[in-house]
Formats: sequence, C-alpha cells, structure tokens
Amino acid sequence: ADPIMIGLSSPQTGGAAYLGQHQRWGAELAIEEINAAGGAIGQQLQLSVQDNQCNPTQGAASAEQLISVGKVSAIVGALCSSATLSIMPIIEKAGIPLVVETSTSPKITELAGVGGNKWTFRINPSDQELAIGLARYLIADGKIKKVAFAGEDTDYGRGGHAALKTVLEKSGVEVGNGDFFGRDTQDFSAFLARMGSDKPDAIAVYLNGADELNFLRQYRASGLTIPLTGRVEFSELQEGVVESGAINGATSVFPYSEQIAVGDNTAFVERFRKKFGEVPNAQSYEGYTAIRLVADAIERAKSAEPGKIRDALESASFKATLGDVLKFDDHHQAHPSAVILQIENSKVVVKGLFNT
Amino acid sequence: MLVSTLILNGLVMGAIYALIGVGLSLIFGVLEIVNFAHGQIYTLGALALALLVGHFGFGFLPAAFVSALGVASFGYLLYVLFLRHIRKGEFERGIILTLGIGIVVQNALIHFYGATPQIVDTEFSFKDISFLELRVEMIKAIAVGFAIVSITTLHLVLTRTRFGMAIRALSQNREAALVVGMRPTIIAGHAVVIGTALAGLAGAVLAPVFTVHPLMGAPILFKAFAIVIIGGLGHLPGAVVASLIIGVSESLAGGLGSASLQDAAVFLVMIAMLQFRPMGLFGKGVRI
Amino acid sequence: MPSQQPLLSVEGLSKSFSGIRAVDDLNFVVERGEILGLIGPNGSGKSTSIDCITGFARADQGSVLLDGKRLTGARAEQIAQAGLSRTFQNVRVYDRLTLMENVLIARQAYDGVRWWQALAGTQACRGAERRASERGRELIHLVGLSTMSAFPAAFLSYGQKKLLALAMALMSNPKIVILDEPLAGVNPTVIRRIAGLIQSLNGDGQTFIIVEHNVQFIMEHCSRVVVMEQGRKLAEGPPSLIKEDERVLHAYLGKADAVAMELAFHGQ
Amino acid sequence: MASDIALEISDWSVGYLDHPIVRDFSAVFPTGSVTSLIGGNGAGKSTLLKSIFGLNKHFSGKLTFEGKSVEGLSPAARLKTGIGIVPQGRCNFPQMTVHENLEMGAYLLPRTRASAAIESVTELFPMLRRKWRQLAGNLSGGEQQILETAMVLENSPRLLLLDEPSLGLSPRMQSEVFETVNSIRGKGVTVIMAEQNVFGSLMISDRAIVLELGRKFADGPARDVMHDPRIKAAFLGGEPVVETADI
Amino acid sequence: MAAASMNSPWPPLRRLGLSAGAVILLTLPLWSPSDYITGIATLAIFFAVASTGLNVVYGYAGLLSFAQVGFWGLGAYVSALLVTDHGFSTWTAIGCAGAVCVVTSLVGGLAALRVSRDAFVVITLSFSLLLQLLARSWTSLTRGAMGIPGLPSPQVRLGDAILLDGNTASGFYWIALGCGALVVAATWWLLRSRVGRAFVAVNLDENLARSQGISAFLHQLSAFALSALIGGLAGALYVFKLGIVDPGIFDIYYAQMMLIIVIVGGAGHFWFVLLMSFVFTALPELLRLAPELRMILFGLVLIITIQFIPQGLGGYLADRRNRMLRRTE
Ligand SMILES: Nc1ncnc2c1ncn2[C@@H]1O[C@H](COP(=O)(O)OP(=O)(O)OP(=O)(O)O)[C@@H](O)[C@H]1O
Ligand SMILES: Nc1ncnc2c1ncn2[C@@H]1O[C@H](COP(=O)(O)OP(=O)(O)OP(=O)(O)O)[C@@H](O)[C@H]1O
Ligand SMILES: [Mg+2]
Ligand SMILES: [Mg+2]
Repeated sequence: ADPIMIGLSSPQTGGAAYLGQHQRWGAELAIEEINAAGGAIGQQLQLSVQDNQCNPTQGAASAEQLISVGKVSAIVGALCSSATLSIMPIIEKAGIPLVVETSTSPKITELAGVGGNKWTFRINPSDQELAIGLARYLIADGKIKKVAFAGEDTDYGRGGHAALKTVLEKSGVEVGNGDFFGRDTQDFSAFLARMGSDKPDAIAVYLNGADELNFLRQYRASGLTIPLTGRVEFSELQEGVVESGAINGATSVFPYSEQIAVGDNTAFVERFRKKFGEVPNAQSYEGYTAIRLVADAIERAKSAEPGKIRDALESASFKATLGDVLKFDDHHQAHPSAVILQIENSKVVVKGLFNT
Repeated sequence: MLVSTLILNGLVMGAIYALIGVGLSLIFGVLEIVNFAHGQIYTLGALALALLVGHFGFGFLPAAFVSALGVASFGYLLYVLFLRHIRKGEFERGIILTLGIGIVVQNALIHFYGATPQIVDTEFSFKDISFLELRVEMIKAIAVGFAIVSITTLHLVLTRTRFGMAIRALSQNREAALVVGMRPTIIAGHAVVIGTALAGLAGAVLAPVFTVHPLMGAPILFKAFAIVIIGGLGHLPGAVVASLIIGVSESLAGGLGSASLQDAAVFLVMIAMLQFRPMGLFGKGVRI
Repeated sequence: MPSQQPLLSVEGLSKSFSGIRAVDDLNFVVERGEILGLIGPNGSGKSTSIDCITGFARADQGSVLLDGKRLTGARAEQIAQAGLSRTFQNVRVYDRLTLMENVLIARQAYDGVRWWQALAGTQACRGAERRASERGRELIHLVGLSTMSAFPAAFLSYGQKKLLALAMALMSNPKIVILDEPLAGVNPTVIRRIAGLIQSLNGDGQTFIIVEHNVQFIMEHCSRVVVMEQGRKLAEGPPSLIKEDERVLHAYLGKADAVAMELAFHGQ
Repeated sequence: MASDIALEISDWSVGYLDHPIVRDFSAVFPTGSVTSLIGGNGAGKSTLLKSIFGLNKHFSGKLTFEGKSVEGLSPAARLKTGIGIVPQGRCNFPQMTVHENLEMGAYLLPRTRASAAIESVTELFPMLRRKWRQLAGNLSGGEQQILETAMVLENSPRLLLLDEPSLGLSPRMQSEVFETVNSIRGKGVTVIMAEQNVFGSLMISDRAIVLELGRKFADGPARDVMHDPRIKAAFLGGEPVVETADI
Repeated sequence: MAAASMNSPWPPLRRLGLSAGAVILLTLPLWSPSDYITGIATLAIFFAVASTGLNVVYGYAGLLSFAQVGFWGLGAYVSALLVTDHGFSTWTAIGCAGAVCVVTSLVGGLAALRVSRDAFVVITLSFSLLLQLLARSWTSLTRGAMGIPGLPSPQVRLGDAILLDGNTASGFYWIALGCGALVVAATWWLLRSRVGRAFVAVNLDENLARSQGISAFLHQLSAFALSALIGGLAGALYVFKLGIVDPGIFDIYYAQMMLIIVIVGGAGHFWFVLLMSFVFTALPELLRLAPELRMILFGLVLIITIQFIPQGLGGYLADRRNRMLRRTE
C-alpha cells in the first residue's frame, strides 16, 4: 500500500535552521523506529519536509505545499510560533490535523480547541506555564529584585517576555530594560555594555539558535557576572561555554533536557546520538514525540484519514519518553512535564521537574 | 563610563568593518563590481579558521594567516572563472554574477557543513587587555592590530608603488591602461586577491568573537556596502573613516538606545551623510 | 528685422577652479542670424564658457541673457528648452540607440507636446512625431549617414559620431546652436558639405556659435570672431580684421604658421 | 635587409564583433618612414591602427614588426617590442593628476628611465608642467590630447601609431605636434598617422595610403596622392579652394 | 549600463507569441491539473508585474533599484493595515497602498537621486532593509514579527452577484490576471511613448539628454515613482493571496527574484522580462529538492546565464539583429 504521508513544516534555512535540523532528526528517528516495527495500521509512514524559514509567509506556503502536493494526513510543526500561527487557518480550512510541538506562544492555545481551531493540538507547554514554573523557582530565595530581558524579536521572544513579565511583576519583581533583537544579530556588545552599567539581578534570555549562542559567547567575553535565566538552551552550547564557568548560576526552564534520567530518556538519547552524532535537544525530543503521537492516533483511529486522526488525537492518552502522559484539555493543550536546569560549578544540574 | 566603553567598542568593531569595507571598495575601484559575494567570502574565512583551529589544532595567528591565504586563492579562482569577463559599464552584470556566486557558496556551505553554529576558542579567547578602567578582549585587540597593519600596508602600496597606481588607473580607463602597457587581467586579478584576502582575514579574526555559521555574512555585507558608499566608492581611506563612524554610531545607538536603533544606525548615518556629500566623504568628480 | 537687443549677451562671465581662472570677465554678444566664431589656444576657456552659458557649469560671476531673459542659475535642461542647443567637444551620442532614435530624442522636448498628450497618443503628438521623423531623416541624409540610420550609434566611427551629434543639435530648431569643435575629426570633403549646410541654415536665419580650430572654416564662414586667451577676450571682429591682428597671430596662429598655412593652400 | 623594413602587414582582416571592417590590407613600411592614412569618416583608419596594437578583433592576416611576427601578442607585449599608439578620442586616466598620468605612461619602463622619460616629454610639451597637479579629466580637450601623446612618447616606441594627433589642437599646437613627428623621424622612428587634417599631415609625410570602405584605395608618395584630382575631390575636400587665398 | 533598445526584435514573432501567451494565460485555470499549479501561475503574475516595475526603473531609466521589494512590502502592509484596522474594502486599500508608495518614492527619490548610480543601488537596498526593520520593530502598528494574519480575499462583484471570488484558486487567478494585465498594458503604453524614450535617453547619457532639454532628474524621479506604484500595487494585492503579512514580505529573496527575472529576460526588453517571470516562478517549484540544493541550482542558472548571454535573452536577440544588419550592409 501507499505509505501514509506525514508533513513536517520546519525552518530548514535561515537563522533557525539549526533547530529545524534537530526537529527533523527527531521526526526522522521516530519514523524509522515506527516503520521498523511494522508501521502504523500496517502501512509505512513517510515524512515530507517543507521549509518554513521560520517566518509566517513561508510557513503558510509550506503548509499549502504539504497539503496540496504532499497529500499529507497530518502535519507536525512549525517550530517557530509565528509560522505556526500562520499555518493554523490553513489547516483548519483544509481539515488536516496539526500537532504543534515546539512553538511556545500562548496565542496558539488561546486560538485552539473549544470555540476556535479544532484541528490544532499542542504538546509542549506554553510560555505562560513555563514562566510560572521558572518564576516560582527564581523568587524562592528572594534575592532577585530586578530582571532585564534579551529576547528574539518574534512571537517567541515577545511572548516569553510578556509571560515572564506578568508572573514576575505579580510577585513584586521589576522586569525592565529589555531589548528585542532581530534574527541574525551579530553584535550584542552594546547591549552587554548597557547591562554592565545597569546591573540588574538577572537577565532573562529568550533567544534562539545561532543568536543565542552568539549572545552567550559575547556575554562570556564581556566578563559580566549577572546570572542568566529564561530559556537558555544549555544543551546546544558546545562544550566551551558551560565548562568555562562563565555562566555559572544561570537558570533555565525547558520542556526537555537530555540530562534527565527519567522514563526512557537515557535510551532515547543513546539511540539519537548513535544515529546523528549529536545529543538530542528539546526540538529533537519534541519532533520525535509528535510523530510518535500521530502514529498512535492513526493506530487508534484505524485510519489515516485526517478527520479520524483528529478525533483520535482529541482522546489521546499517550505516554511520552519522559514518562508523562499527554492528554489534551479543552484548548487542545497537553500538559507535559518541564524541567528547571541550573549551571552549578560548570555543570548542568536538573533543579526540578514540574508538571505544567 | 558607559559612553567611553561604547565608543571604544565601536572603534574596535569599526576597525574590523574596515577590513571588509576596504576589500569591497578595492574590488569596486578596480573592477566596478559591487561584490555581493563578499559576505560569503567573509564567511569562508571564518569557517576556514574554525576548521583549522578546531580540527587541526592550529594556533590562532597561523590559522588566520592560512585562512586569509586560502580565501584569497578562492577569490583568484572566482576572478579567473567569472569576474574576468565583466567589462566596465556592465556593473549590473557584476552584481548579478556575484549574487549568484554568493547564493551558490552559501548553500553549498549549508549542504556540506550544516547550518549548526560553531564556537571557536583560541588561545587568546577570554583574555582581556585593560587600561584606564576600559577593557578590550584580547582577541579583538589582535583583530584591530591586523586591521591596522594590513590596511596601512595596502594604503602604502596603492599610493607609493607603481603597481598600486596601476590598480587605481585601471578602473578609470581600460583602453588607456592597455595603451600604456598594463595587463588588465593580471592587475585586476591582484586586486581581487587582495580584496578577498582582507575579507577572509576579517572573517578569520572575527570567528572567535562571534559564532560561526554559513549565514553569518549577510548582515555584515550590508554594513560593508554602506561603508563603501559613505567613504566614496573606491576610495580606501574614505572606507576606513566610514567604518569607524559606523562602528561608533552603532555602538552608541545600541548602548544608549535600543537594538533596533543599532540595526538602523548604519542606514540612517548613510542617508544623512549622503545628503551632505552625495559623492561620499572623499569622492570627487571630474567635469563632464 | 533687427530688434533692439542682441539675441544672446554674455556679461562679465567668470569661472575659476581652485585658483585657475578658466574664464575671466568675458563679455560678448551674439546678434540674430549671425555665425559667431569662438577661437583661442588650447585651454583658453572656450569650452568652459560654453558650459557656463548652457548651465553645465555654474559661473562664479556674470550673467547670460537670451532675448533679454536671464539664464543665469537656470538648469541645463531649462536653458536648452529656452532655445540654446549645443554639442560637446568630447562627442556624445546615445550609443545603444539607432541613429534615427538618436535624432528623434533630440527633438522631443521642443515640439510642445506635453507628456499626457504623448501618453494619450493625441493627434498633435502623432503629427509631431511624423514631422520629427521627416526632419530627422533629412538631417541624417544631409550629414551623409543615411545608409546607417538603422544602426546603433555605437557602430559609428569618431568622425561619424561628430556628424550625428551635429544633426542632433540641429533637430530642435533652437534659437542658437552652439557647436564645440564640430569638425574635429571630420573629413575635409564632408567639412565642405557641412559648411554648406550651416550656410544654408544660416541663410534661413539660424544663429550659430562655433568653436573651432579649423581656421580656414572660421575665416570663411563666420560673420564675426571672438578670440579668447587665458580666459579673457583677446580680440573681436570680422574675420578679415582678426586675421591681421598681431596679438591673435601671436597667441593663436603664430606668424610662421599663418604663412605655412597659406602656403599649404597655394602650394600645389 | 629586414632591418630596413619596420612593419609588414599582409592580407590583414580586422574589425569588431563577428565582422571584419578592414579587409585584405597589405603594406610594407620602411624604417623611418612617415605614412599618412587618409580616408572618409568610417573608412577604417582607426580600426586598422588599433589592430596593429592588438586592441580589436583580428580575423586573418600576418603582422611582422622588425622581422618578428607580432599578431598573437598582447598589447603590453607589443608595447615592449616597440609599438606605441595614441588612440582617437579620450584615452587617459581622468581621476589622476597629469603627473600621475605621466607616471602611468612610463608603466613598463624601469624606475630610472621613467623619470628621464617624463622629463623629456615635459620639455617637449611645457604646458604639461603648468598643469602638473591638475586632474587629467579637468584639462581642456586639446590639453588632454597633448597629454595622451606625451604618455605614449615616454616609451620611445620605434613604431608610432597616431590616430588624429592634431585633433582638437589649436593651429599653433598642431604645427608643434607635426614638428615633433617630423623630428623623431630622424631618430629612426616609423610613424603611421591617421589624419583628417590632411594638408598638415601630408606636408610631413613621405607616403600616403588612402582607405575606402576598409580597403586600400590608393598608395603612393604623399605629394602624388595630394595632387591626384580624383583623391582630392573625394577625400581632401575638393580643390584646395583658390578663393581662400584671396580673403 | 542597461541594455535598452526601444524597438524589440522580431515583431511578427512577437505578435504570435503574445497572442498564444494571452490564450494560455486566460484559460489556465480551466485546464490546470491542480489548484497548486494555478497558485503558482498566480504568483508568476505577481512577479511579472513587480518585475515590470523594476524593468521600468532599471531597464529603461537605468537605475538599479532594490527598493522594489521595499515598495512591494510597503504596499502589502498598507493595504493589510487599512483592511484590518480601518475597515477599508480590499480594493480601496489596494488603491491607497499604491498612492502611499508613490508619495514615499517621491520623497525618497528626492534624496536618493542626488547620489551616483552605484550609491543609488545601496541606498535603495538600505531603504528596503529599513522598512523591514520598521515592520519588525514598530510593533504597536505592525504587530512586529507576528505579522497580520487573517486577511480577507478580494472579490469582484456586479451588483450582488459575485463574478470572481478570491477565495478560490481560480477566482484569485483571474483577479490577479485582470489587474496584472491592466498594469502591464498601461506600462507598455507609457514606455513605447516618447516618455519611455526619454527614460532611455537619460539612462544612456544624462548630460546629453539635459543638453536636449530633457530633465534627467524629473525622468528618473518619475520612473522611480512609477516603479513604486507598480510594485506597491502588486504587493498590495499579493497579501490577500497570502492571507497574512509579516516582515518576511521584505525578504531579500523577492528582490533577488525580481532582479534575476529582469536580468535574464534582458533589462529594457519588455516582453522577455514578462516571459522570464513565468519561467523563474515555475523553476523553484519544479526543483523542490532539498532547499539548499535548489538554491545552489538556482544560483548556477544565474551564473551561467550571465556568463553566456549577459544582455539577457532580449538583449541577445537584439544583438543578433544588429549583427545581421551589419552583414547585410
Ligand atoms: N573642472 C575643472 N577643474 C579644474 N580646471 C578646469 C576644470 N575645467 C576646466 N579647467 C581648466 O580651465 C581651462 C580652460 O579649459 P577649456 O576646456 O574651457 O579650454 P578650451 O578653450 O575649450 O580648450 P580646447 O581648445 O583645448 O578645448 C583649462 O586650463 C582647464 O585645465
Ligand atoms: N565598436 C564598434 N563596433 C562595431 N563597428 C564599429 C565600431 N567602431 C567602428 N565601427 C565601424 O567600423 C567602421 C570603421 O570605423 P573607424 O573608426 O575605423 O573609422 P575611421 O576611418 O577611423 O573614421 P574617422 O575618421 O571618423 O575616425 C565604421 O564604419 C564603423 O561603422
Ligand atoms: Mg574645448
Ligand atoms: Mg578614426
């Protein structure tokens, strides 16, 4: 029989290409494993990837392409919140389920499910929920009074900023002096110089991919000692930065870490590393999980028809690699666990796993 | 204090921009080609250094030297294969050609190298030089040193030697160049080699400062364009002054204003400058 | 027929470049229907004066009056539209366009057809286009380039380009045609033809200012000659007087050369 | 006696694009001769001169300079073997000063000889010294013509190709240039000169070649050509008008 | 300098090609195998119009402008904002977008045209980048990187009956075709009039043109404004096809695409540029390989074209004609 097509809308070029690559690797690993085990409802799965360049316009184009040419049964994507938001009306019109796995903008949840877009499901926690967890942790010791902000100039950065600001300001912490950076920003030294003279208690970082790496590197070189927080993706920092001790004290909240030894994670990390030569990051994990979830829905629906898959997703109860069970609420939002990581003595330490 | 830090940072970045801008200006001056592949050339320099330091264990200085050399040979190849065929007055053709080359190089890099950003650490990383409460990263100081030495040398060559004058002459009248016995292809080839070597050097010295990935060239290219225009097309000292102006205004805009202002600074400065000096800072015309 | 004021008057024109006085207090007038010759040694400021008069250079001082109207400070294209048509010493034509297109362009700003008429393709516009093609074909024929009229101008030799430039300058029925060395590089036989053309146009009332180093031509065809030296007017008068003027002989022709030239013409 | 023959052209076809302009041209130029190239506008004079220096497209034919075949050489190599050209129209470096232009004129000369060469051409044309620091593009038309001639003379070529050297020059300068040409003939320099100022150039020429539509139309001693009524009417402006003398 | 010739080669062939093209274009949705193909053809129409705008300013007036993508994006944003925030109808919004672009180009042109042509290239590039920056950073107006989603589709009505519905692929196609044909035809009419001839004159020799009473500045400015109008209108309609606008509309990709179309078609050669719009829109769709491989191939096509037929297709044919003229002399 023909294989069942599953679409992946993912940034394959542009500044977020690196994340897209990891997302794609995760998805490919899942497909490979599922097919090796006989596929879903006896049919093989096939992945069709379209580049969305992490922007809304290409996002919409990629979805159009997946639907009309790729003839996919379901779509996973689109990594970047802005692209996801532009895809949502399209899949709704076409009646194809969309599993959102990395985009964190709260708007997606608002728009999905009851009274809104019935075809969109999200398996990763929203910024709101991540921010609440992080804020609780940050203010626990009462030392932090003023938080500065460095965000990507997209839904991700601005959404993160908004979420963190609401939560922190409720607890009397000042969130000020932030700045938003366009993609592919090279030089953060002016911002860092400003931080050096402002001296906030922490800098919340909501950057992505190459920009984040660049920021951390220049942060390290600047000699600042203000702890970083927010969504610092420690796993993607190649050796150097963490080991150097320059970002000791940094905290980060993430839906995933390859360091946690719960569920089947250790085995997953091993399989991933063997195939691609790098450890998985949140994008790989979530790409993997999303495909697994879709396959599960197909099995339960006993059909690859988009409508049936959608119905099956609504009643999903899927055990993810980290051991948590994914179920969707009224707004099609699942509530997986999230981790708080901290760098202590040049090592990433898991500070807590909480349910969102 | 903040302001002086910002100015210092700006001057440092400006010096590095100058490496890129001067190369671009030189190539424009001789071939009348606005080199849209210059950003990728710069990227190649950075990637080469990452490779040499990361995989082959080179020290920073020899690696920078070898990278610049490697990029220069690539530039020569480009010249022989493509740029050589561009004639004066075909300046759009040059733009399209280099645009195409840039697209190919960039995507080939993504294909073979991957889009993953890399960090390059050298023996000079994370050391500082301090004076009067101001600190400069060692690596940036070295980059500035490179910039000063290579640009000064180039300037001396262009103004003091006959070969340098020939480089300037060629851009003004190709037929006259033939008549006095120059070999345009050889002279222009040298100019391209020097121009690309400078861009490669800039990439190499900046590799340990920024992250290295195939897409790093584009944002810097636009700055380099602005620099060349502000300085007066093909005018090298102009390009240097313009680089410093851009570096400092960016730094001030980013430090005292916001990141968007920092991004806009280069354009605003350029547009403002050209209202007062349409031919660039040092450009001059001759009678019709 | 002669009106009170001269057609063109140049008063106190001065222009210097970083210390060099290229044009220095130049005064002269051009009467209706005359052919004024402008001569002088190389670098004496002839081309610069023309640039100042036609708005391609901004004079430091002085004024230019065409039919009593001040031209000083106007832009080149306005001056051209006011009726001063010129050629350039370093010959200029539209290389990639055919000769016919070249001459058509030379006329279009003058026939009173406004751009909206041109867009609408009105009767007036089509009529103007037709007249322009006729005149263009005629002028191309008169300068002897009719076999090449469908060629791009890039295909012309240096002298042919000069001829084309001349035809273009004549297209617009200007009040004054200013020619900067129109005959340099043109074959002597063709020069005779061109001289005939200029004479006959002049007979119809066309006014000319001609800068030339071809003394024979100047002497034969100009009604009056202005001689410049180092930016100043050295002498002025009818050719017969100029030819005898000691200062002119000295600065421009050189006594010996004048003799040599006469010899050349007699000597066969 | 190869050394008596400076240049030999045989079955020469040259032009632009894919189309020869000058066709099947053959001629021999003895050392020290001065030849005038005469013809209507567009006859192919410039094309022929440029082709001897290698500046346009060569279709067929042989070119021998002082016994050596040169048709395959680059312009730079031809200049080195002793051929120099002053093309028609503007041919200098407009954004460089007169001095720098002269330096560039001596591009192929060793340093030591360069300054002597510059010295000697400025002596020949003192006007250059007065304009020393001025940009060449800002010179007057005639001044640029002189500069261009000087730049080539610096190389002291043994075969000098002049494309309308008197173009744009005042009568005074014209005779100076012709004088110069006349004087270097004595030093064994061969000159081929395209001119529309036919009387000036024929006066100092030994020989005249008339081109028409890219082919040789006549070839002979300058005096004869000058007096050939057919040629006179077609190329030299008709009868040298008697009335001129009467003004 | 751009190859500009006012009489296109091969008139009889051209007429045949034009009528064949017109028939194909008119009936395309009727035989198109899928909405996807129709969608691509629609995109090609947009590129054809926008590239024609670039051809006016670059091919004819000789000013290489990267501002075209800026106007395209500006038009897109203005019409999107007018529709969403101010309740304009799509058609009025598109008209206003065109007007805003013209005004912007006039103001911008006053500044940008003072500099040399090479500097003009860079200034216009900065103009587009600056607009993109504005779209990204002025979040209160433009919603920043999140873009403005949910734009309606335009409709053509006669009374109450909907003649063409932009919601369907074929409906939008015909709307785009109709508007595009209108703009292109008007432009063609203008370019072949003496106004177009003046553009070329100014392009080829500014000073000569001025000596003939043709104002270089006015013509350059009006060519720039015309290109802005065309680009703005194209962008303004294009957003309704996308249904969303975000700062990506200013992507350098669009600029590259327009430039490639004009160059390969032959700057200053009207019909070949139109033809190339279709070729180059179809090409990346046919080559939906790995994205970077597709781009490599794309770059190679570009390099090879520019190496071998530098004047573009139109220029190449015109050149052939000229050579034939010589030979038959
Ligand atoms: N833009 C300029 N900058 C500096 N000097 C200039 C400029 N333009 C002209 N000159 C100088 O002004 C003088 C007059 O030049 P002009 O071209 O008017 O002479 P001319 O009489 O036309 O000479 P010719 O007969 O050789 O053409 C020259 O000495 C020239 O060098
Ligand atoms: N670049 C070119 N491309 C094509 N054809 C050309 C080119 N230059 C000249 N020609 C053609 O070659 C022929 C000869 O030109 P050439 O310049 O040799 O004439 P010339 O004898 O020097 O004339 P003049 O006395 O006007 O300088 C001309 O008819 C012209 O059409
Ligand atoms: Mg002059
Ligand atoms: Mg000639």
